Amino acid sequence: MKLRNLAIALGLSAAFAVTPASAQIKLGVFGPFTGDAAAYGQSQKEGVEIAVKEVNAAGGVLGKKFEIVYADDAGKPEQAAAVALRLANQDEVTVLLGSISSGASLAASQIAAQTETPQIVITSTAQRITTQGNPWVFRSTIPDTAFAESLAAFVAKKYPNKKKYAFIYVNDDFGKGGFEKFNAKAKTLGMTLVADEKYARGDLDFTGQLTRIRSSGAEVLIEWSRYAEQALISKQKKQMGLNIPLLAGDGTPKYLELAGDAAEGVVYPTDFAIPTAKTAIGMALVKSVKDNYNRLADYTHAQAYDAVKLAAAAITKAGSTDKAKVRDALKTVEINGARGVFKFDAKGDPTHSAAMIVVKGGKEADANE
Amino acid sequence: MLEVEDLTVAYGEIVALRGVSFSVKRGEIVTLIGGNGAGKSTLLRTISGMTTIKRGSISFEGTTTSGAPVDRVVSMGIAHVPEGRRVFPKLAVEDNLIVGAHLIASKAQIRSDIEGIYDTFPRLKERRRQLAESLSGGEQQMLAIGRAMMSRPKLLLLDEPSLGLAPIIVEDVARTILSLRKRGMTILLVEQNARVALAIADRGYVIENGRIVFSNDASALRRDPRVVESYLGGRASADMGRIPAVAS
Amino acid sequence: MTIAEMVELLVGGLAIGCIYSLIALGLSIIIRATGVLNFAQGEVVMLGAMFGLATYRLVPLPFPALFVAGALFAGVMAVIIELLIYRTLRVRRVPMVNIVISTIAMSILLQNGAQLVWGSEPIAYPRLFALEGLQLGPVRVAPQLVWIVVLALGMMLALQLFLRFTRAGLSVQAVAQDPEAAQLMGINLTRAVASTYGIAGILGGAAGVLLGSMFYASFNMGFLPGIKAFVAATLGGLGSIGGAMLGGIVFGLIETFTATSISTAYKDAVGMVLLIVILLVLPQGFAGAMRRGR
Amino acid sequence: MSALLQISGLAKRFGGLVATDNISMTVAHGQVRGVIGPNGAGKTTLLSLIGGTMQPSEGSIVFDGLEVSASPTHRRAAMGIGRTFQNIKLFDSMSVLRNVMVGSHLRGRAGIWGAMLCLPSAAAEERRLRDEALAALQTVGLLALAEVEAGSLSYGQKRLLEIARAMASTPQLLLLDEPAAGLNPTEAVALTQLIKRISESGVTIILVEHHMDVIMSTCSQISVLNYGKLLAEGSPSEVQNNEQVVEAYLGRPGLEERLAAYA
Amino acid sequence: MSEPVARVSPFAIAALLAGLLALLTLPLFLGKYHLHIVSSAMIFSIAAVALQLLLGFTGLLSLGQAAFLGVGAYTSGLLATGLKLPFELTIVAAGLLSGLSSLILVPILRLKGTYLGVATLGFTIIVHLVILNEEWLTHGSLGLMGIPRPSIGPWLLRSPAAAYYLYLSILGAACFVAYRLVIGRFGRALSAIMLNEDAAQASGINVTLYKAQAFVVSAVITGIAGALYAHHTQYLNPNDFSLWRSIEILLMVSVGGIGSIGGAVIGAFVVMLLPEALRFAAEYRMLIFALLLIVLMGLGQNGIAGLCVSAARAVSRRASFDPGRLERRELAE
Repeated sequence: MKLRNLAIALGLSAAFAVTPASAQIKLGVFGPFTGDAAAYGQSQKEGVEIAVKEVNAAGGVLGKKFEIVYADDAGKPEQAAAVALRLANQDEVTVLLGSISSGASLAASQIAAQTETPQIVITSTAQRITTQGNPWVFRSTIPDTAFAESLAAFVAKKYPNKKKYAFIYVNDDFGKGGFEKFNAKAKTLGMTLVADEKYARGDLDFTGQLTRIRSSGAEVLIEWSRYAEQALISKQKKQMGLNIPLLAGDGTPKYLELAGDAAEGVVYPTDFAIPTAKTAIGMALVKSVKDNYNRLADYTHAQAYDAVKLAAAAITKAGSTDKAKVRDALKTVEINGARGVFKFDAKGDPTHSAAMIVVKGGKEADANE
Repeated sequence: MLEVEDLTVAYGEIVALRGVSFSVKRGEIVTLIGGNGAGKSTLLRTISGMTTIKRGSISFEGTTTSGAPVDRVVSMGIAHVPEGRRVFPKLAVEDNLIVGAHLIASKAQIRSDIEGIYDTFPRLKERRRQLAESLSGGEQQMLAIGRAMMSRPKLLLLDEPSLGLAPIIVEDVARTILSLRKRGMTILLVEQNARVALAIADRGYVIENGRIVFSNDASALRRDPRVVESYLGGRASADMGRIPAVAS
Repeated sequence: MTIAEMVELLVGGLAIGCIYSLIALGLSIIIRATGVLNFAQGEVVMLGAMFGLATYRLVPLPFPALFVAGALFAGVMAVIIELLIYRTLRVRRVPMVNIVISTIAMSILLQNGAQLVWGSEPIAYPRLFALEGLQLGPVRVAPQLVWIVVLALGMMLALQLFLRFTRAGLSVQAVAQDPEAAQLMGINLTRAVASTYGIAGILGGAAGVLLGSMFYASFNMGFLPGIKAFVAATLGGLGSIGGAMLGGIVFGLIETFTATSISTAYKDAVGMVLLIVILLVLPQGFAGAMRRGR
Repeated sequence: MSALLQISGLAKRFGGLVATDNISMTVAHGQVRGVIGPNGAGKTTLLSLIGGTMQPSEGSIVFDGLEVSASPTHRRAAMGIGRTFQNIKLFDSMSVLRNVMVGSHLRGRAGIWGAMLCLPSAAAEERRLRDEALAALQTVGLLALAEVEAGSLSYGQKRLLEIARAMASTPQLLLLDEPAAGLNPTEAVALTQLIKRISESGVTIILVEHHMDVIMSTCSQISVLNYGKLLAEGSPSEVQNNEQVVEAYLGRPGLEERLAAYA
Repeated sequence: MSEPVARVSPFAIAALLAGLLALLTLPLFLGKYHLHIVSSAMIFSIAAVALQLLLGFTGLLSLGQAAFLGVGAYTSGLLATGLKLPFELTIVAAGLLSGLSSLILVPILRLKGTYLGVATLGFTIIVHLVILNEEWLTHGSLGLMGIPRPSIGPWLLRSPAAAYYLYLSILGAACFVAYRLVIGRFGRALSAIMLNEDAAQASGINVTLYKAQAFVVSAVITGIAGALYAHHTQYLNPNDFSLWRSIEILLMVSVGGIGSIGGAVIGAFVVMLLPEALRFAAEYRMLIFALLLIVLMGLGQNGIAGLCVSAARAVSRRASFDPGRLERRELAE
């Protein structure tokens, strides 16, 4: 019975997982298509699809079409490692694209190194992903360092007299990264941290933290969360009558929707947003997302889109699907992406910087205008 | 009133009743006596629709009840006082009675029935606001019977009403059963305490290993040597518990 | 901490606690009636929130009406699930543990189903209350919190009145205490158990609308509150109505005050340590203590 | 005869409820002590206090010269107190033999290491325990059913098995809680004889029972409890003729005649 | 006459041999990816066997297994990355530390049923938060990277197949220990506690001691499984050891069949591999998984093991065996 179950299980997965060898170039796209972070996974899928369609419509790469192999990691590191292994080994993809959360991306990066497959991380901002000394890993998003430094610089410029800041962040790699990087930069700008509060993912009630922040005498509140929690923090802050400026580490159109008028005036850095998408490619992507999926484009769309374009450019440059050659090509390739001219630095991070968004009249606007 | 015909019941592979047939006439007290595991309780549970029948039929006042769900059986006028009393421990005495009247629609009728029960069992009236679990064993038995009466039954099934009660309380319960009969209730009584059962019943059936082995008038059964030997502890005339039955 | 802050936190903790209480009550009455620990109760909460939202999109009703609509819808869903799944299993006389495991499966099923239907992004609730808090002297209280406390307490009171003073309520209690004896009173067990799930669903759905209006609605919003309510129900004494209410409120207050005065990082851990300590002293929760005290 | 068990001033209260109140009792070596009384008189509570499943609110229990009222149940079992339960507590899904072997737990030594390391001493001990258990089953007449699941036994057999299990630990004092409840008269006779045999082998017995035939034919001394208090104590004939006992518990003779008159 | 539990039916022997043969030859047929997930399933089988010891043979509902898994995994991972200790040492340390941490919980073992479940669930949440927040020790939410693959002595278990055989032999050892513990005097005492605590005490069984022993053994085995997990995935994240993991291990045991060691292994394989096998169904896969779970539970058997036993019984009845005998051979439920 045990044997039979196993045979059925394996048989099934083999039947559906192994695709016949084809004249196509495979991209392994993995991310949280189910589970808590599935909203990001959805954007990732859409961004990839738009880019692949464009590449294939333009005749493909090296005369071959791109084929996407999706794999769901549910946002879990352990599953990300497993699916990365499957994509690299079983499906023999040329490039791995994923994942969303830093834990998943990190776990998968071990597999990327083991199987010697180039990996382009989509939205994971943890600095460590590119500083682990893993030559196979590249990243489409700018790292938390860049976001945090941009935001700190913005605060210093906008509120030169408000030196006391409080920080609230989600207690995971994302929030932690933002917290540390921001502090490092803020220190050099002469700002002092008067309260730091963290919370666990999935928390809904932040009044405890906000109460402590209120009594700390902070003049500015910096917040580093995903958009859902960010919306709640914005709302609860307003409810409590805590009227200090709020600057956040993340933001999407969805944030505005959830926070309603509590989002008014909030500033956040972004890798890509509609009002700051000033390149032709960026504007075209916004339109494609709207036309195809009836949604507002967010940074995950852009990061996934650019990642596909980078892979295409690198394979073209390498002239083959040899994974080592593709990796070497990725190091030097330069494209015009949704976020402008895109190339990797020595670590494998993008070289462009973050844009700043302010919420004005219930809409995203360029904060530097 | 109640006709049971060739009844066979099995739990999985264990046969609990084999071809049992008997009847109860209006106004009678009929008792089923037999040892533990003889199938007495199963028989009552089957009549009230709690177990499924393998073969045979049950009819009540000419209508077939076999296969009907429990609530239908109750609505036809059969009330079952289960073994071990099973009052609702966390409900007040009066609330137990109200639940007993689940199928009665009229509130006024329920009210007057409750008063009727209190007349029969003044102890229950005294304790109407107490939780049922705080009653003594005898009081709980009274409550269980009273609760069953609330559905205005025509036939009362009593399962081991004397179980675990002290001898003097057993006597009280026996008197209660007799007084119910005086008021026209028909009663099917399952008892292990054959002495009490045969003292108050009109007729009796002896059940062993899921079969009815013999039956007769209660007074005749009291003298039947087979009954005396197995169920009355050897001396038919002996009073309960007074004299050691086994002289070894 | 100032007195004003204390009061504010108290109201916040009370609001969260009331929501836990509602969910815990649902868990408790199901345990009482069927012995089943319903892991899918959190997902019923989610359904309530989603249905409340759907109703608002159809007809923008005022909040109390929305509350009722979400609660009723969730109740209906809970009854359907009970009749379709759990009852089928019960009729087949499967072991109790199988039913409990199938509620875990149901939780997975409802979460993933909701994700397919409503997507994976959180959905904002309409703004039904003024966002600015009411200023009462030095104390600032969000009107929403007041609504939540009032509606939740009202719901609990209604449940108590129903269980104690209506015949249907007494029947539900009877089934919980002794299903077999209740059946012998002519109570239809199938209907009684279904209505128990219905009541639990209404309570859960109500909690869902409250949670949704306080935060937002999303496919996985029920899981954590469900687990916390489960802990609260245990703290109160499994199967006890009063215990569940008390347990939920105590748990909500512990959570809020821990976050403010001890540690935000270990907010849940402090609650759990307290839980373990309380269970060591009172192995049957608060209800066990009350029973012993009597 | 010296006292094996000496109870003095024993009380147990649950909240405001008094289950047993100031009970004192001396049970001599080899005695069969009957305990009777109406339901709720505190008989089972008394057995639980002696057996250790409940701790007394007041008073002392001296067993074999040692104060045991604070010792846990398993320690008292090790000292030689065995018991059966009013509402039969068997290990239903175990075989009859395995049930008895649990009873002989105290007669073995093999622990977690013996089990994990497959020590030969553990295997030998296991064989010895099995043989002893089989012998115990033979005594109560259940040998033929050794491999049957305990849950599928008849009521009477379950009662016997419970006694066999309690005897497997070779107790000095055996507490029997209503062993005849639910037995038919024939089975009750067999039980009476079994109790006598056990008593003859030198085991002291405390017997809680409603079945008067069993009580009267086995006990040398009887204690009558009522409302948690000791109402009377004495030989069977003394107790039967005690007016208070008749009033509170036994009931007056002529039941059938009275009922017939009432009807 | 022999102890009933010690006798095994020819069906069970045949199934066992077939299963063993399959497990031994599996690496010959599987690719790297499949070997990876089968290895994961094997590691979780060890954890499931450990829970089975508690749930199926002692009647203790523990939702604290994720915590022990986490303690084991982090102990092993930190010793291997920080102190560069060899695998043999880290895995022993993982078992020991996990066992030690379980000693803290011994006082709560007197709780019954769901109350124990909730208290141990609390422990899982506490340990998860400690792993998450004590960054100086565990690297917190960033996770622990670069854990070496398992290696024994001078022989590095470089190939996934070699590691697979290592996991297989540890699974075998865990099953053997569990089997030895549930038969004989020790196991009888555990079953007695599970079936009726009062009667067990009255028979002289020190309930607290036996429960504690079973609990610690289970924690040690789970800790070892955690260590294997750390070396197998080479990356640890606090969220690997959240409450859901405990529920997952509980699912494994109940799917496999409560009270059967083999069932725990089968259950772990099903719960780990079925969602993998259902990947073709994309976002519907967990939906299908849940439906299959409900159907399995609706069959009314004690998990897959129960299903196999009924099937074997049906076959043997047809082959005119005495069905009663088979029934008696089953391990206590």
